[in-house]
Amino acid sequence: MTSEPKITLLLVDDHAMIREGYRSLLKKQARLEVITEASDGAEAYQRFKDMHPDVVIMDLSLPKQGGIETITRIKQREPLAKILVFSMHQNPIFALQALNAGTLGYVTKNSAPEILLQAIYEVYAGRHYLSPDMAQAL
Amino acid sequence: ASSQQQLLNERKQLTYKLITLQDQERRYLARELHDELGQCLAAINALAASITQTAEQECPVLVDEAKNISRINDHIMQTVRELLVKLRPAEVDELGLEASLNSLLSEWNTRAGRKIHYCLMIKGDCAQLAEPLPMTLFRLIQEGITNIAKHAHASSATIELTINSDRVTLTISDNGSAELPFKPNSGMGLLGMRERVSALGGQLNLENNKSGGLRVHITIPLQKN
Amino acid sequence: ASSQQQLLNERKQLTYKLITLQDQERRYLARELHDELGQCLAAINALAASITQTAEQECPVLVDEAKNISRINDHIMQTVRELLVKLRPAEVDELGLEASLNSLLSEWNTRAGRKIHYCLMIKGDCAQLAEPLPMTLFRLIQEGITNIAKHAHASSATIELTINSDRVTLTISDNGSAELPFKPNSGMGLLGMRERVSALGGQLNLENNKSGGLRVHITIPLQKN
Ligand SMILES: Nc1ncnc2c1ncn2[C@@H]1O[C@H](COP(=O)(O)OP(=O)(O)OP(=O)(O)O)[C@@H](O)[C@H]1O
Ligand SMILES: Nc1ncnc2c1ncn2[C@@H]1O[C@H](COP(=O)(O)OP(=O)(O)OP(=O)(O)O)[C@@H](O)[C@H]1O
Ligand SMILES: [K+]
Ligand SMILES: [Mg+2]
Ligand SMILES: [Mg+2]
Ligand SMILES: [Mg+2]
Repeated sequence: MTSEPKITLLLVDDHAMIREGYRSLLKKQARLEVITEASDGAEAYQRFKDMHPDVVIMDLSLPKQGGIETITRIKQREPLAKILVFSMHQNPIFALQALNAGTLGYVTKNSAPEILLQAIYEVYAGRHYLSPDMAQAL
Repeated sequence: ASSQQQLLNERKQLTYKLITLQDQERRYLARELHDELGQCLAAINALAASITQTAEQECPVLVDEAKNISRINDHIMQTVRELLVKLRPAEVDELGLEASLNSLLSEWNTRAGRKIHYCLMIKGDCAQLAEPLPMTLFRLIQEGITNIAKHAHASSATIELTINSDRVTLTISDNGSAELPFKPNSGMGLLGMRERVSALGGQLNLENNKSGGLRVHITIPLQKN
Repeated sequence: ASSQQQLLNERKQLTYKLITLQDQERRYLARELHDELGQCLAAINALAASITQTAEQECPVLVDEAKNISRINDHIMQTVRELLVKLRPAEVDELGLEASLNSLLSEWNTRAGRKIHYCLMIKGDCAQLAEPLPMTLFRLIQEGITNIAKHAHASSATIELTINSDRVTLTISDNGSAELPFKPNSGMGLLGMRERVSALGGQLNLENNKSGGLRVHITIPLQKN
C-alpha cells in the first residue's frame, strides 16, 4: 500500500479560490499529489507537456482557450491522457461535449468533495466516471 | 392621427427596450450567481471537507462544526441552482440556441406528469444567427410551449424552426383545441411574443390547424450584410 | 382611429404588465438572496470563526483552512450585497417607502465624488399608501435622481413628496440646466416614468424652474374606498 506510487495531478482552474480550496483537500490524500496547476487553457497545455501528470483535473470555463478546446489539444498530443472535467456546468450538453472530446470523467462543482476524490481514482484506473447529478441528467 | 401613430411608435420602442433590459438584467444576475457565487461555494465545499478529514484524526471536537459548514453550503448551492433555473435563458449565450432548445425540450418531455410530447425540428444553421435573434427565438418557443401545456389539452406538439438566408420561420403547432380568435388581453404571453417579433420587423399569425389545435406561425426577416 | 386607440390601450397594458412582472421577479430574487442566502452565510461565518478559535489552541494546522472559509464567505456576502443593491426596490416592501427613500438619498449624498446635495421632503403619511404606489414612487424618484446625476450639472436637488387624501404629488427639481423640450426617445428613463404614472391614471409634466434646471412634476390620484 505505502509502496504504491502517487497519482500525480494537474489542477486547472481560473479561480484561485477553487485551486486553493481543492489543493488543501487533495494534499491530504495519501495517494494524491498535485504536482502543477494552471489558470488558463494555454498554460494547462504547457504544464501537461512539461510535467506529464497522471490525471488532469480540468475546469471548462477558462479564459483565452476554453476547456473543451484544451482537452482536444491535449488528447491530440497524448491520446491516452486521463482527463477529468470539474465544472460549474450542470447541463448534460457540457458533459456530452467533454466526453466527445475524450475526457473520462465529469464532476460538477456542486458535488460533494468525496465525489471528486472517487472520480480521480476511477479516471486514473482508466474508467469512466460521472458525478451522480450528471449521471442522472444524462 | 399622425401624432397617435407617433405615440404608437414610441410605445413600441419602449416595450422593446423594457424587454431587452430585462433580458440583460437576467443575464447579468445569472452570470454573477453562476460564476461568482458558484465558484466560491465550491471552494468552501473543498475546505470544509478538508477540515473534516484532518479533524477526524487530529481534533475530533471540530468534526461536527466542519460538517455543519458542508451542510449549509449544500443548501446554498441548492438555492442558487433554483434561482438559475428561473433566470434560464442566460444559457442561450453559453450553449448556443440549438443546444439550449434541445435541453429545454428534453426537460419538458421528461418532466414528471407531462403527457404532451414535444418535437423539435431545426432546418438550417442556428449558429449563424446573431443576437437578439437567438434569445428572441428561445423566448418565443418557451412561451409557446408553456401555453400549450397550460391551455391546449394536447397530446403532442411540433416546433419547426427554419433558417434561410433571408429569413427565419418558426411554427409552433399542437393537436389540442383552440377557439380563435382569443379574447383580447387575456394574458400577456401572446402579446409579448408579438412584441418581440414585430420589434424585429417580423410577423406573427395565429390559426387553427387541421386537428383543431393552435398553429403559431412566425416569420422574421434577416438583414443581409 | 378607434382601432388605433385600442392598439394604444393594449400597448399601455402590455408595458405596465412588463414593468410589474419585472418588479415581481426582482422582489422574488432579492428575497431569496437576502433571506435564504443571507442566513446561511451568517451561519457559515459563525462556524468558521468557531473552528478557527478551537484550532488555534488545539489543532493549529487547521487555522489557515478555517480562515480561508471566512475569507471566501466574506466575498460571497459582498457579492450578494451588490446584487441586492441592483435589485434594490425590494427593500420598499420591507422597510416601507419612507425609510427606503431616506436610505436611498443618504446613499447618494455620501457617495464618494458626488457633488450634488439631495434633499427629501415628505408631507403626509407614506404608510397609508398601498402597492403599487410605494414601489412606483420609489422607482420614479430613483430615475429622477439618476438623471440629475447624469445630465443636470446641478449642485443641489429637491424631492418633494406630498400625500393628500385624494392624490399624491411628487416634484423632483434641480438647479442645473435643462434644454426643454428633450429630444424624443433619447433615453428610456423618462418614458418609463411617464408609463408608470399614466398606468395609475396620473400626469407627468416637465418644465424649467427659475434656476434653469429641470422640474419634474407628477400627480397621481388616490382611489377612495
Ligand atoms: N396553444 C394554445 N391552445 C389553446 N389556447 C391557447 C393556446 N395558447 C394560448 N391560448 C389562449 O390564448 C390566451 C392568451 O395566451 P397568453 O399566453 O397571451 O396568456 P396566458 O397564457 O393566459 O397568460 P400568461 O402567458 O400571461 O401567463 C390563453 O389564455 C388561452 O386562452
Ligand atoms: N435633470 C435633468 N437635467 C437635464 N437634462 C435631463 C435631466 N433629466 C433628463 N434629461 C435629458 O433628457 C434625456 C432623456 O432622459 P431619460 O432618462 O429618458 O434617458 P437617459 O437618462 O439619457 O437614459 P436612460 O434613463 O435610459 O439610462 C436625457 O438624455 C437628458 O438629455
Ligand atoms: K498528498
Ligand atoms: Mg472557470
Ligand atoms: Mg401564456
Ligand atoms: Mg435616465
